[in-house]
Amino acid sequence: MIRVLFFGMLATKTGTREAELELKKQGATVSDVLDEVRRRFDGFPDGPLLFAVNEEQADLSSPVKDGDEVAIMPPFSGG
Amino acid sequence: MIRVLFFGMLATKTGTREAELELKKQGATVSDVLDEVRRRFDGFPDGPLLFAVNEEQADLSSPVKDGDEVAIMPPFSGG
Amino acid sequence: MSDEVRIQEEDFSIEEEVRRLRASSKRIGAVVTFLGTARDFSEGKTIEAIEFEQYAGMALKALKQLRQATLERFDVVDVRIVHRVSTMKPGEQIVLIAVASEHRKEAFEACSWCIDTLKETVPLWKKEITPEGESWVVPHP
Amino acid sequence: MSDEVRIQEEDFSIEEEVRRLRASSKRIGAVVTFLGTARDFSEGKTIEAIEFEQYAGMALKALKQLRQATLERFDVVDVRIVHRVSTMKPGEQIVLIAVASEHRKEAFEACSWCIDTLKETVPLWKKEITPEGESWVVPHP
Repeated sequence: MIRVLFFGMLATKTGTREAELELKKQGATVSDVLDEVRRRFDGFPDGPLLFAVNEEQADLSSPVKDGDEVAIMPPFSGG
Repeated sequence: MIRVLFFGMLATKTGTREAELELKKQGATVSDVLDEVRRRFDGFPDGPLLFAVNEEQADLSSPVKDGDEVAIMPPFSGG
Repeated sequence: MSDEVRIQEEDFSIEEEVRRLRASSKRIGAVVTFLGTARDFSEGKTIEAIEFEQYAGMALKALKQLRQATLERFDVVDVRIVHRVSTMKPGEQIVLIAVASEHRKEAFEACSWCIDTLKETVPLWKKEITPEGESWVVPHP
Repeated sequence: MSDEVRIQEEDFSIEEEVRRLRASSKRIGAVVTFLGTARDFSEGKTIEAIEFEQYAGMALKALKQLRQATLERFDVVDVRIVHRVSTMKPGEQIVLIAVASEHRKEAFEACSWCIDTLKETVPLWKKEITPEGESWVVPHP
């Protein structure tokens, strides 16, 4: 089971701050997580996205394994 | 009569903060004041100097008339 | 409360942060601070309040990495960073970056780089509350 | 004491200066401050204290002109400048320049330009008091 977190406008759009999903595939990546999220949440934004796996910045090719926490984030706007 | 002011290391070198001098010449400039100061204070520094006439920055060619206050200053070192 | 890097709801004191920063060394000749404050107007809209969401855990970690990167990249003595995450009204303090160095050039460069990089690397999101409703801020590229 | 530009013997409070600066507008989104402090060591010499001499009258006038020039040259909201002239020990505050603007880039540029220009245009002279005696500081070109 993978825990997926949504922030900012993504949480507003999906209507939730987190989701759980199962990745059957061996050698899954953040890209697979995003595909699954797009299947589940209709109209999930295309716009620029940032990713983190277990609180470290990641990209679409970063590996994801069972038990990981994957964050899908809009561009940061702190400061 | 012209009032001449010395600051910083120039006051230390001349041993005074101010001097009075008479300029006989018509159309005198800061340059004439400096010449007179050099005559009066032996070993007056050659180094870079800044000038002001009546509290406004001036240069060697600035006019000086009776009653003016002329400051002869080492490079500034505030801040 | 004396941590060099903090994310907190409560307000902070510039004086207090600069005092702590300067306590680290008497070699310090320059302190440059950047204070970000909430404006009442942004891109044509009246702002009633702003609110920040953070990816807790990752945000603080990213802020600590930012401080470390600033210390490694510039010849500076110390750096402090505080970012607030509560709801703030126009005029309130949002973020403070304070940098101390021996000479001023490095402090200016480091402080400016630090706030630019904070905006790019720290998972914080700003929401603006206007008379017409709420909207998430989309940063300019 | 609430003048935007001052030369004074007594110490100042960054918090207080920034508070006064920010009171001028709610459009302010960025405040950059430069604080110059007395160091205990300079070019190989131990410093016991420093002392400033000013050309009273001209120094304050030059500082006011500097504030005006900064406001004209940069897109900033307000500027405050305080310079002390008493005898100061290492660690003490010497000078503060605080600049407020809508966006941060202008505040950084204006603050940095302002302290550079202060050093060139304001008739103040620093004397360093070391265990070996006193000497006037010769600025680097």
